[in-house]
Amino acid sequence: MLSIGLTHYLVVAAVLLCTGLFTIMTKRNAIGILIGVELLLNAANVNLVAFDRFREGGLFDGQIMALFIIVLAAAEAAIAVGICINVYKNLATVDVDSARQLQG
Amino acid sequence: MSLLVLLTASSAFGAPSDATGAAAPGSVLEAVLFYIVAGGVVVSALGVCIAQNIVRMAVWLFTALASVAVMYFLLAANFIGAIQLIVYAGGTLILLVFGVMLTSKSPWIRFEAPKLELVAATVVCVGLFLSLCTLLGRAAWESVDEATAGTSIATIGRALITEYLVPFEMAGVVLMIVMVGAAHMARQEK
Amino acid sequence: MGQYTYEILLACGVLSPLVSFWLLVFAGPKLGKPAAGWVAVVLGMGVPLVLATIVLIGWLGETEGGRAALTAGAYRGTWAYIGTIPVTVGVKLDSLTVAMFFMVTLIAFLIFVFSIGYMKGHSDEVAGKSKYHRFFAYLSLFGFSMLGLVLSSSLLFLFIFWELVGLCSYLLIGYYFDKGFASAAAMKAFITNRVGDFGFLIGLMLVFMHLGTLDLDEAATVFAQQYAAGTGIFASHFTLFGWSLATIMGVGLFCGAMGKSAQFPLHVWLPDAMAGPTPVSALIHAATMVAAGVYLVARVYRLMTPEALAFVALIGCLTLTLMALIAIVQVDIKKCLAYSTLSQLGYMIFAMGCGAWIAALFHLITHAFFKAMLFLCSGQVIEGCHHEQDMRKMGGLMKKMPVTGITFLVGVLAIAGTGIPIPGAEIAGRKIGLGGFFSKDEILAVAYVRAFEWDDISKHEEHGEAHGAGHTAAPEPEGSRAMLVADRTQAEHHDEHQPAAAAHGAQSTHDSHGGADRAAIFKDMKKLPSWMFYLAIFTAYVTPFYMMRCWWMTFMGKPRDQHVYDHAHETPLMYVPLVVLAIGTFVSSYFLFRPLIEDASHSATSAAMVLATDGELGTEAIHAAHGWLRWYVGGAFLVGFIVAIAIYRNGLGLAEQLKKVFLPIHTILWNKYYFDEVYDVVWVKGCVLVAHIARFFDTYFIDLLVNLSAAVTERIAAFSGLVIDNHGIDGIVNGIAKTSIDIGGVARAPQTGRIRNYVLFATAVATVVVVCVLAFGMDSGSGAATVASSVAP
Amino acid sequence: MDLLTLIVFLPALGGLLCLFVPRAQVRVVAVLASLATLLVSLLLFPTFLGGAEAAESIFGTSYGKLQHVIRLPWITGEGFEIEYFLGIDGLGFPLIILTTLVSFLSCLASWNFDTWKINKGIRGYFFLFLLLETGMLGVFVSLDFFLFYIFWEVMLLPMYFLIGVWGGPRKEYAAIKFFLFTLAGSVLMLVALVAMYFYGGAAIEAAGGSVPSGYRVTDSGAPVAITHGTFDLIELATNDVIQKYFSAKATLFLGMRFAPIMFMFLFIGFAIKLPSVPFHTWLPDAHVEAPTPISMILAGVLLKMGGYGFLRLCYPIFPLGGEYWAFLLATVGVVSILYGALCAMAQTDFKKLVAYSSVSHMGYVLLGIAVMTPAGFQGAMFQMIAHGISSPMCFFLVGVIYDRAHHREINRFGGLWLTMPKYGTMATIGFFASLGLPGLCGFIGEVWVLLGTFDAGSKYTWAYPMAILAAAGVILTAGYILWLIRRVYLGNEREEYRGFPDASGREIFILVPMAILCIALGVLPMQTVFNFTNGTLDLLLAGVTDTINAMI
Repeated sequence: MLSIGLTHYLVVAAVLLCTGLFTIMTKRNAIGILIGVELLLNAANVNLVAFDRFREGGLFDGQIMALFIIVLAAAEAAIAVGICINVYKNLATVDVDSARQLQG
Repeated sequence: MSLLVLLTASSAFGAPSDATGAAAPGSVLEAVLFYIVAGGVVVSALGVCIAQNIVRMAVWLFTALASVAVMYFLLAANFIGAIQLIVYAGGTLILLVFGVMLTSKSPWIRFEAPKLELVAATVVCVGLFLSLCTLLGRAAWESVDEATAGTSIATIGRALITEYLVPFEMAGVVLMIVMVGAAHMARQEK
Repeated sequence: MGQYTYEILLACGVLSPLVSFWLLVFAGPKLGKPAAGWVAVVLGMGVPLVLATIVLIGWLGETEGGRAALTAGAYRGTWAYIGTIPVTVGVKLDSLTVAMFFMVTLIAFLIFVFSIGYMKGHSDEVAGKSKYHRFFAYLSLFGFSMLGLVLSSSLLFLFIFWELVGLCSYLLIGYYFDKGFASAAAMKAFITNRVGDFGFLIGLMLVFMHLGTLDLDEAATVFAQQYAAGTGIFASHFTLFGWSLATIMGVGLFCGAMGKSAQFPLHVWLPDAMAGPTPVSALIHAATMVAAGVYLVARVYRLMTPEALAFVALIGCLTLTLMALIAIVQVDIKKCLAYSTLSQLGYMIFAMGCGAWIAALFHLITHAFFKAMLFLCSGQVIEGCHHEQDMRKMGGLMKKMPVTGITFLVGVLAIAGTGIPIPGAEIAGRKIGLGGFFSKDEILAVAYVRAFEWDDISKHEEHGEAHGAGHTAAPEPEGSRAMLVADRTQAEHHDEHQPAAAAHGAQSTHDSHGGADRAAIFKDMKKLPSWMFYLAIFTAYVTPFYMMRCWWMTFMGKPRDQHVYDHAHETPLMYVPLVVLAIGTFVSSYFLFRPLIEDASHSATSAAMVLATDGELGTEAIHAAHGWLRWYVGGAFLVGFIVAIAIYRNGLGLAEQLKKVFLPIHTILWNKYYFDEVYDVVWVKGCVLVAHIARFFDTYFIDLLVNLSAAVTERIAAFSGLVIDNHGIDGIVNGIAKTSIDIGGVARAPQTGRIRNYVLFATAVATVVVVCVLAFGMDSGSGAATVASSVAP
Repeated sequence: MDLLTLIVFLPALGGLLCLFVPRAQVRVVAVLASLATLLVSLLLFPTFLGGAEAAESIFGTSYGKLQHVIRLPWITGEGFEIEYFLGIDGLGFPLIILTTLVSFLSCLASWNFDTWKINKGIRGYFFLFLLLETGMLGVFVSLDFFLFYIFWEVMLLPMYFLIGVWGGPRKEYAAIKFFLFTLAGSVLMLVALVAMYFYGGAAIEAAGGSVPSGYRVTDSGAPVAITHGTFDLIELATNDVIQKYFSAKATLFLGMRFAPIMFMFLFIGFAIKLPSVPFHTWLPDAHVEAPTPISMILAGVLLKMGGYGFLRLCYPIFPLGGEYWAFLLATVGVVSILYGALCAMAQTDFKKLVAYSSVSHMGYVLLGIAVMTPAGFQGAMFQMIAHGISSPMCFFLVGVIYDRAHHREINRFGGLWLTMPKYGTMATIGFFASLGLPGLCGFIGEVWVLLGTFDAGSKYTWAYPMAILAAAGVILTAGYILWLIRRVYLGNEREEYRGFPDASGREIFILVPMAILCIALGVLPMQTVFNFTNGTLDLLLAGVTDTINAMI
């Protein structure tokens, strides 16, 4: 137990993944869903960095990937918040259940 | 919380021996730090998904992000950790909070999902988690025990402008597009 | 004549109606009322008739050997492959084809002409839209299909055209589809035929599987070889109802004929089919299409085992009797003729079953002429009487429509088998008489021999076989008892036509090879039950009765309905075909067809199993039987006519009294033995019931399972989840209440249009996959190792 | 540019274009895109029209000899390689032409989108429509299992939205049902995909790590060496080592023999798509709710993927499974035929009736394949093409009348042949083709399958009763189709339908090609279908039979 290995980190990542998914599945608030997505992305990042750490050769691909993911997550958040604001403008709520115009 | 900050500080800046600044692999200190940080991650992640109103969720998300940043330090990825703090905790989260503020009539408003869905989601997520854990438990990782030395920021920086130049530039372009796009979307309709 | 000249001429004859069909389909509405009809007459049947005449004349000019060579060398092309077995498209060129082709084109041509007159007086407009061109388009299509059927050399093509004539019949019966009964009758006809085709298809499958070919001639050769060697289909020990597989094959093929020729118990559609226009009844439901069943049996005769033929005879015998009895009580002129058609078809089928191949086909052709004529007469009558079909309202029409009356009488005489059996009264070496007199006599003679003298003959046959020499060269010691078998026929032919062409020789060896084997099969033919013969001869007395009754009620006596009587008239365009057909009835009784059919019987049946009375193929036993039977059969028409006239001489009074006396019998006959009712309850209602059960099962069981599995999954989740949930007992109660409320729409729950639910589904599936992989896939850890190594090398 | 790639992605490009053109031009762009795809796909014809010594055998010279092959590494990694591997042979080719044709016609059938009840999102509709076409074409040309799977899924989603957004009143239920059913099949297929990869790898491992390819040769003529598991469908089917390993007794999966259980996994996946009883209940719902053009696509092309999957994956790769499950499969086929026909008979909804008739007709496909005889395979293939033409025609016919009457209750119709004579004539051709009238396309497939089934009697004694039961289906089919025609088209004209206009020029333009093909296929089966398919089918069957004989 005291020797911390790759598996430990991966379990933490799994927790992040599952909570992220749970958040997406249960929140009706658009921003809440966005928060869930952030958790998911973090789970992926933890995985990448952990694998990067626990492999031979001193490479750093995992970190670079994580870096890009963080950047893209920021971009995604910006767009998503923009969408939320637009939805709010049109529907006066961020409840995703009320956004069903495309359902016909 | 303060303990957490303290520990973060000690591991990040009170670097013991190697250039990367992580606790020595395999040491008891590492184990203790890991469990504390991991506990932080888990608690705050659960907090995110249990919290019912959006502001609390944002706060829990902040702690989660911060804990993950600490975890990066533990993993000898200082640069990523720093970026995590700066971009995520500092940027993305602020963005989200702005989003909350701009879109809520009242920040305490609650939309609850149907009970059935809650239950199903719980079952699925717990199931997924358990099966993932089983999978991880069975995996016979090679060379798991020896963690490698960390990477210096300089190496990463050099790699970004050589080997990963194209993705790097692409990321820049994407960010620009996003900036324009977000501004366009959020603009006031005439 | 060049190679394939006949084939090309005949094929053009088949395709010409098809051209006419397409022309009428596309340009029909523009051509307008009379023009469209004339297109069909000229292009649809005129051209084929001319071609058929040319072929007939050419064919009659060929020598025996030349014909055989032409038959053997007839065109065959590959149309498609079933598996690796080719399906050939080709022309079955022999005397029967030529005769049938000519007969069909001639009668069809006359009926097409008649139709123009008939349609002139009929409203062809429904809701302001003309259907005139459609009628002639369908007739053309029928011409194409029927001629194609006659020409087909392959069983599959026979089947294809078989279905197509069925389609035409469907379309034409349903021509007045705006009337409910017509479309119902059309549907009934098609579906009943499909039931027969189901059997046909099974026969076809057996032929395909065991004989390995669908070509008629090849199949016959293979069949004979397999019989001789005991291989193939004869090697199978499979039996059903005591029938061997080979018998089932024959019976299956015959089922097709049962449907199309409306044999008991599939006869129910034909009387209803009279809902179609009268020319259609004449052409399709009397002269040509319904006779196609007999034609089919003639064509697959070589694939029939004795047991199968016994079945054929049984069906034919039942049909001819039962239908004749129904005809007695009919009052609708067309229905009466329809039942008489059924009865006559029964005779043909019965003849086929007995072995009177020639007589059956001869009867087919003479019957085609006079029955077409009778129907056209009835059409004339109906048309003249202002669409009145009830004979009880007619009477005395002879004065108003003499041509029709006389031609109708000719038909009645022909169908009744009128003739003079006295020795010496002969024209051109043959007795004086009309169609039925010759053909029905022969059928009965053969039936008599099969029923009473068969044991002696077959015993003798075995005896002859035991001598080992066969029958090839040695003349039969007892000529009077000699049976006709293939070898002998061939020998006779060689004697009579010594300078046969080389091709004929080749054909002969071929045939005699098959023929010898056939003869062996023939030996297995059993005695016919004597009641079959009695029924057949009894019906021979009934036929003249109901025909004369029909004629008398319509044309003689006093008019019973003045309105009808006043309206009655006839038109030349309609009675010209009648006269031609009446002449045809005379001619067909004496010339052309009989010799052609006899000629065809050599190769078409390998001459075995064919028992005939007249001509060179006749044997002494049958001749003898024929000699004395002639007095009974030939006299039948007198008895029938006299009884009919006696009853109906003074109107319907006596008939009504008789009806009261025989009320139970009359009721049964009037209701056609309740076949329609029983079929309706058992098959139609039964089928619809089963269909509804299936639908119910589908909607409420299979679908329920699907929805239930979704619901159960959710419910389990709900239950276990709520216990964990800190809402506790309250949550359970609420949850259950909520679920109960949603119970109806529970299946809708998964589909919400909400992204979170989709994530839920996707995750659930992913989880299941992971669990599966964990539980089953990587038990030893080797898989996991592979995964790991691929991730972290 | 490679021809197949062009064919596959042209619709998707058109779809993207649809997103950017003005609203009024969207349908023009979409129709042009699908027309262009059709025309380009016709360029495949010269492959076998000239140059080959025997025109019939161009697709049959060897199972592996594929035309227009394009093969590029796509995702490669240590120990595995996923290729962008496209090619056509006698299985794919007719289906590609069918797909492009039916897509074009149904695109044209969507022309009146603006008059639909739900006419929002025209761009999305046509984009998804064309994306769907790309997915379908991709399935028929991809020879790499992974690629195949991806296209399979690509096709699934647009269909879901097309039904779920533009469908009828119960569209959500129908769409999710369709989605869940297909997804369940996909999951099983995914399991098979992974298992086949690993077990193939294990086979090669056991044989020493490198085996010669079953069909690929280098420029010098020596076979290419295979060193690891593969997703290459042709390789899996032709490589002796892999084949032996797959069918060996000792190869187990979940404690069962590998070949049968894998066959079953794939079979269920494809049987759902086919669909065969008892996996068919999504079909009537999906059809009833889907808009007319989507029904056409669904019936014309999507159902064929099941049959194609059997012939491309199940049988060549797991012949033993075919032998093992033959009885079960044939039973399912026969039950589908009869049960589908009976259910059709009891329907009062026009579209549902046609949908159930599809279940019945596709039962012949399953039966023909299950008995593994030459005639059976040929008949099944023909039946797929024939049904691909006749059933979209029937659905369009239903659509035409639905556009006018706005209901589909069979019992409320009557006398339409009088009201709309042109339409009535077309309907007669379409429904009689579906009935299996000789001279029209439905007949050939049925007869070939029946004869093939009967022919299998020498192998399996149960084939006789199966064939007879299936032949009895012919009567039921005649029953429900004629009853339908009688209730809808015959009878006297009804007042409420009197003013209905006859079929418009556009509708005739859609119906006529299908009617012509119905007749052409029925009259010239050899020239229209068999010449292209038989070579491949025969070789495929020969391979299957060889493996089975070798194993028993």
